[in-house]
Amino acid sequence: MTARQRKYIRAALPWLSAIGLVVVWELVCLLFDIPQAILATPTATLKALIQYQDAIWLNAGQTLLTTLIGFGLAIVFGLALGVAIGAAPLLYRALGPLLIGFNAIPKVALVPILVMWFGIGTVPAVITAFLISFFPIAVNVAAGIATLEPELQDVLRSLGARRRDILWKVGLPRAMPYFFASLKVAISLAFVGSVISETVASNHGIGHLMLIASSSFRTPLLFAGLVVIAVLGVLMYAVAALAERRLAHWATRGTDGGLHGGG
Amino acid sequence: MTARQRKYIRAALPWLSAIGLVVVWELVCLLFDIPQAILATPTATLKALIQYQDAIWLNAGQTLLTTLIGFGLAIVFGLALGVAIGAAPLLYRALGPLLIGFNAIPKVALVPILVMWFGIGTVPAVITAFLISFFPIAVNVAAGIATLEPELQDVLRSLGARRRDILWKVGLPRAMPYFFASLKVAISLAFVGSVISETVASNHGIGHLMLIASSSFRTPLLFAGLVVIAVLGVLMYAVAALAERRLAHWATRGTDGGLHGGG
Amino acid sequence: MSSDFIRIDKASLTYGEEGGVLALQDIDLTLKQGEFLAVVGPSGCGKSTLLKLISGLRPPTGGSVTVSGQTVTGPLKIVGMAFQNPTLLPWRTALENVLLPLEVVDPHRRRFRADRRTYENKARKLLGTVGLTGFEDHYPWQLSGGMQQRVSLCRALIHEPALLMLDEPFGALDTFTREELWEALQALWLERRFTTLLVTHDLQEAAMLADRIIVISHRPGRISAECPVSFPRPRALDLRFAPDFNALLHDVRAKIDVARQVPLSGGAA
Amino acid sequence: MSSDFIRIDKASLTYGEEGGVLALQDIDLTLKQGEFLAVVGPSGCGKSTLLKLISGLRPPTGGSVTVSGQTVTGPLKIVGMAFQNPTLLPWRTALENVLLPLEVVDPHRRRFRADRRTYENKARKLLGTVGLTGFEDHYPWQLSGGMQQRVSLCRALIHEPALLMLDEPFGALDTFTREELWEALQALWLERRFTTLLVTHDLQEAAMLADRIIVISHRPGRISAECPVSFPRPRALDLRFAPDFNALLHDVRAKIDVARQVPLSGGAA
Amino acid sequence: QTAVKVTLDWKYQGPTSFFLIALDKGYYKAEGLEVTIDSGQGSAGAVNRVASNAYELGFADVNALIEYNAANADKAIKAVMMVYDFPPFGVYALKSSGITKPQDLVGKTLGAPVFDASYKLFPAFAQKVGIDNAAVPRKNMDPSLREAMLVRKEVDFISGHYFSSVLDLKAQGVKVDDIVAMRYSDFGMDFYGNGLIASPKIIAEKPEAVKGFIRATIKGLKEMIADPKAGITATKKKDPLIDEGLEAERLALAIANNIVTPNVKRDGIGGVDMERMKRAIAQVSLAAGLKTPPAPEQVFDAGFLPPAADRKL
Ligand SMILES: Nc1ncnc2c1ncn2[C@@H]1O[C@H](COP(=O)(O)OP(=O)(O)OP(=O)(O)O)[C@@H](O)[C@H]1O
Ligand SMILES: Nc1ncnc2c1ncn2[C@@H]1O[C@H](COP(=O)(O)OP(=O)(O)OP(=O)(O)O)[C@@H](O)[C@H]1O
Ligand SMILES: Cc1ncc(C[n+]2csc(CCO)c2C)c(N)n1
Ligand SMILES: [Mg+2]
Ligand SMILES: [Mg+2]
Repeated sequence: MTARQRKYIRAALPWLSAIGLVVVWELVCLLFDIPQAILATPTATLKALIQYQDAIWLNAGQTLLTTLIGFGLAIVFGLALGVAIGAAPLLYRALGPLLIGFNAIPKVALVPILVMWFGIGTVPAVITAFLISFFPIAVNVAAGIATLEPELQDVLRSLGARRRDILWKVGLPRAMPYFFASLKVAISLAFVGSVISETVASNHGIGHLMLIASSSFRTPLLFAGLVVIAVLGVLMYAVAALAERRLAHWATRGTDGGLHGGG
Repeated sequence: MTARQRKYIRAALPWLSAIGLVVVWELVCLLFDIPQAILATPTATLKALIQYQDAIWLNAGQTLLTTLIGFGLAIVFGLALGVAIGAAPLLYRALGPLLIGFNAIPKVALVPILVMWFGIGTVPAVITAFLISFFPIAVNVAAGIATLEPELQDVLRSLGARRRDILWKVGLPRAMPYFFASLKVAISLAFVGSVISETVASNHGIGHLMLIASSSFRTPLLFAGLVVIAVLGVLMYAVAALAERRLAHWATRGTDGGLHGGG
Repeated sequence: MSSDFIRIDKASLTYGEEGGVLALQDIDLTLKQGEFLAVVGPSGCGKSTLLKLISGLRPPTGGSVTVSGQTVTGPLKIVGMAFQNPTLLPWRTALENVLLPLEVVDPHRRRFRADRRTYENKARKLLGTVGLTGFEDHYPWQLSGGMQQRVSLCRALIHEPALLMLDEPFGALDTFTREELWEALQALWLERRFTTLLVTHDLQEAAMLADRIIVISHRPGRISAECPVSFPRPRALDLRFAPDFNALLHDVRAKIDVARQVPLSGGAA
Repeated sequence: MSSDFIRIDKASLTYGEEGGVLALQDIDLTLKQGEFLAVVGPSGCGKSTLLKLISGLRPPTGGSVTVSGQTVTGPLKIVGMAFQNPTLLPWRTALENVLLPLEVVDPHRRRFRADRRTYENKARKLLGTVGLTGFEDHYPWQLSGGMQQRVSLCRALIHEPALLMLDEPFGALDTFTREELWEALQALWLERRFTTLLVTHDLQEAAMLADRIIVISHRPGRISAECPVSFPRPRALDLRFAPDFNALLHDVRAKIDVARQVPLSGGAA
Repeated sequence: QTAVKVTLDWKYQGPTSFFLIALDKGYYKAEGLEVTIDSGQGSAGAVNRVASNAYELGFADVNALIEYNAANADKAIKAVMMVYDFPPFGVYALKSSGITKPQDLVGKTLGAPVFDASYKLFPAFAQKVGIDNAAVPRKNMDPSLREAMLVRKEVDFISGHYFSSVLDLKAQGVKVDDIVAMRYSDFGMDFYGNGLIASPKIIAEKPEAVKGFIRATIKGLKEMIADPKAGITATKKKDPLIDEGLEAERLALAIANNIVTPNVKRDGIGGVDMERMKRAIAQVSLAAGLKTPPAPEQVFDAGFLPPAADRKL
């Protein structure tokens, strides 16, 4: 296999597996004779995607917007919180259990409270997306900082660096691989957050669209909504992956990332 | 401050912050004039906890059980998947986007499909808990393995070790700090998963209890349910933290875990 | 000002809880400002620990450490340190690693953004003196062991610290490179007269560079001997062939032999 | 069986894509089974790279490497290697680090579980010979630099490999410890006659231990000289004071000086 | 013994307690049926569960069934017994809003979840009472928010099940006198409410089981009407978490308004008037914009009901 062939295969792989999934999905529908009302076939879903494309574009735009704002907040706040609890063990002890407990609560239960404060629509969705996705970021950043090798820390300490400098010069860079791992989880959760908030209280967004679809037995439209969210999630992740390649390439410097065994 | 005093403070901190939260909660209820129907006060919640304790114990047991089974599956499968995609970059390229896309989908939308196969009750809850919580584990384990230093890998390679040995002797140990970070996220998500599945399709569990509470306008009972989930989440996490201290202590070997600045 | 820049009083250091490894015991040591001290002793005797103690990276578990009149309670701000392992930051290139102290230490940090170009040139020049021209933009893992060590040395020097601590800085270098760097370091020291502590296993190196050599004994580390080195400066490489130079080496060697006490095969904690 | 255990044919190695650092160029080298080869040369010339090439950790970008008749395409299974940095696994104690090869390499891995006690005793004994009794249960970061290096050495020896590769294994050790370990290594080699490659900057060390010394030139690394070392074995430490020993050192030193070619201050890539 | 799985449209509540009476008292067993009754998550969900053969029988809103059948004409599911002769549909406002009659709704905001039957049928109601459906803005929200939003005046009126919304408003501290309730049935709408639906599979393979199930259910239904307390007891037994007082109240409302209607008193329980069903289908089709409305025979099959005499109260 030449290097060029290998490159083509690499580029084609995600598409191949996506196509594979669609085929399996269609086959499952056929073989198990699953009623369309429960699980739409890919063909039907595609039809719905085309038929309702206007509504889908509009609602997808709304969901993407709320998700991105919520996710942006989650990055800022998650990083800050992660740094704080990663760098200060006492803070971690104080806040850790609260955060874990808070996170075990389904966020959908909190949407009504948010609606009370902020009304129906975009704001609760943004906040839900934020609430659901900041935690993985904070946890991973904290782990990255807490596992900072004392030897690297000493490099800065020996210069008499302040805590802030240590954080900035070694804590955060060291935590970058952790941070980017968390983004994969957080971006998907952010979509989940805004979509469930839209199902609870909104006149817009993919969540709203899915609710309408399911209540009027338009299962293909429901699945079109799911597909749209999935695609948006992947697109957003691709952006994050790009950032990762620029900011944390040093961490995956193995020959080409994988494990290589002997004989 | 003597070492002993510091120890007491450390032990007391989580409780102090929990108490702080309760006080804030009570104050918010008072100051913002939020209707009891939407946000119960801590006092009312406590009353509900006591009044319905029998039902709560029973349903908490159910939820804990389903969550633990789902979480157990998520650990096994998440570790396996994480190892696979962490060690094989091509597999990662093939499956990564699918997994991200799948994860952006609110799992609650899949429960009806599960009900179709498994009926309502424990099985869909277990599967939902599993589906929602394996991804953070897989992502983090993969990141831990992908960022394995080539130098450590070479130690094993120079012995002619097989891939499996490399994984087992350096890949996995190196990924442990990542793995344990992901458990914090995964255990909370597992609770979310089983609870939302119970609200959609079950006659048991805290999710069911919360739905009954909300459909009979007993908001304090609803919040009692939320508190129970949070407490269960914290307890489960404490177990995971114990395991972490035994298995990944080497990674947090800094003077006492935090960052220490100069002057 | 030129008296007792560093004063260590009956300092001890135990690693871990009580009952842990007693690395240093009852260390008494004073250094004048501008003095060049070499520290030698068997492996594991506590040389690196001594540097950490003085720089404030580790607090003593007994006794006290004073630097320029102030008791050391935390890391000092006047130190340039080359650790025994190069410990370069893997996300920074060689040049960026060398620039690190300038981004952190006063007064450079304030000027750093404005004068980045100037500082970069300074760092490039310094990397050039240690033979690393052309490798400024390599990441640490793209450098050989000896190259990493040289980058680490540059990082210790770049901000012109008043107190320089070098922990076996030339250990991974071949004889020629090493000798060139001796001369470079000596020239720099003669120019700036920073107080220097040099940990080394190479007695020639110690005798070539230092004003005084202390020998630390096998665990628990104590100062078991002290030898002044009085050859005039600048010292040329030829000095190595002088009889009193070799006599000194012999003397120190004998003292280390005594300091080892416990033979290898029974070297328990 | 005692001819051409290792054969390197016009091997080159470039790091990175084309246009990267050419670390080794046109290396031709053969080693007989049981031979003890020392590799010297200026810092960054490609000594560590040569070891990685032979052990199969890095494939050559040109030419070929053959070990016991087989072209090397991936890591070999007969190697014991002590890397330039100790690279101990931080989640394992010193003892567990030393036991690692036994858990991995045939035939030990199959016996390991059953014979754990025996193997542990063997590892403890080995750690004892390098002076680390009492530190078996310490984690790597609780050891001094030299101690880590000694653990790494034990890890390379424990499974009695047929091919031993040592990359500056004594660099962080004091003279006495170093000399003791020379003797220990020599005794072991005399007993088992494993083929050995030793990278070192210490010419005494090379002359003391090796059958042959090769000098690698400044980048791109080529073999610029070869000196056979023919002192009879066992070689005692006194040998260092023998005139032909010092003549040899002088000779090698001169050859390295030639090999350096490019002076330090202009040592570009 | 034939195993039969039944899904409710919602949690175990007062109005559905007749199933539990029949189950509890062994009426199903007596018919040779091994019945499990599971709670549900809305009528649409119940229809889907039956459609997927996960459940053989279900308790669901016939109007949802009409919509389902319109979308899946080839796999139509039939109701085999009617329970809510009048549906509990309606819209509700607070006196303080000044709304007293349907005409006042023009320009006022309607709050409800999109899947709420009353909400979905509102366009038909609007047409019937002669107001412009498009002149009523909507805000969508979860049922749990609906009444609170009305009280907070975030919306001007809400739609929902009468026996849910009124009780919820009371729980929020609204006096019954302050509630303006407009039940669709009071305005001459012909909708039917919830009934028992059966999967084509059980209809084809075990028609006797369906008949037996209906017989037993009617027995339970009669007992519930005669003694609502027995229903609450059976429900409590199934789910100890229910609020007995609340469910008793809900059940009383359901019996009085939805189950024991003039039609039922005249014709007995369980049956439908096919002419009325035709009109109902037309109204639903109008409200939901169905292009191919199902025929009444596709929606209801009276062939499994016992003779009318046995269904008389
Ligand atoms: N972090 C630590 N925790 C516990 N023990 C430690 C730690 N660091 C060092 N020690 C112990 O302290 C002693 C002195 O270590 P130190 O690193 O100062 O030795 P050294 O003189 O620098 O040796 P070398 O020449 O081998 O570098 C050793 O016995 C070592 O095991
Ligand atoms: N992973 C790598 N990527 C790119 N370049 C590398 C890499 N490893 C080594 N090099 C380059 O290859 C050359 C030879 O390196 P090598 O480590 O073999 O030197 P060495 O002879 O062992 O030096 P030293 O005595 O300093 O350890 C150096 O110029 C180095 O910059
Ligand atoms: C998710 C959901 N499912 C069903 C209904 C309809 N509904 C509301 S109350 C009730 C039964 C009696 O209270 C029924 C069937 C809803 N509103 N929300
Ligand atoms: Mg040291
Ligand atoms: Mg090297």
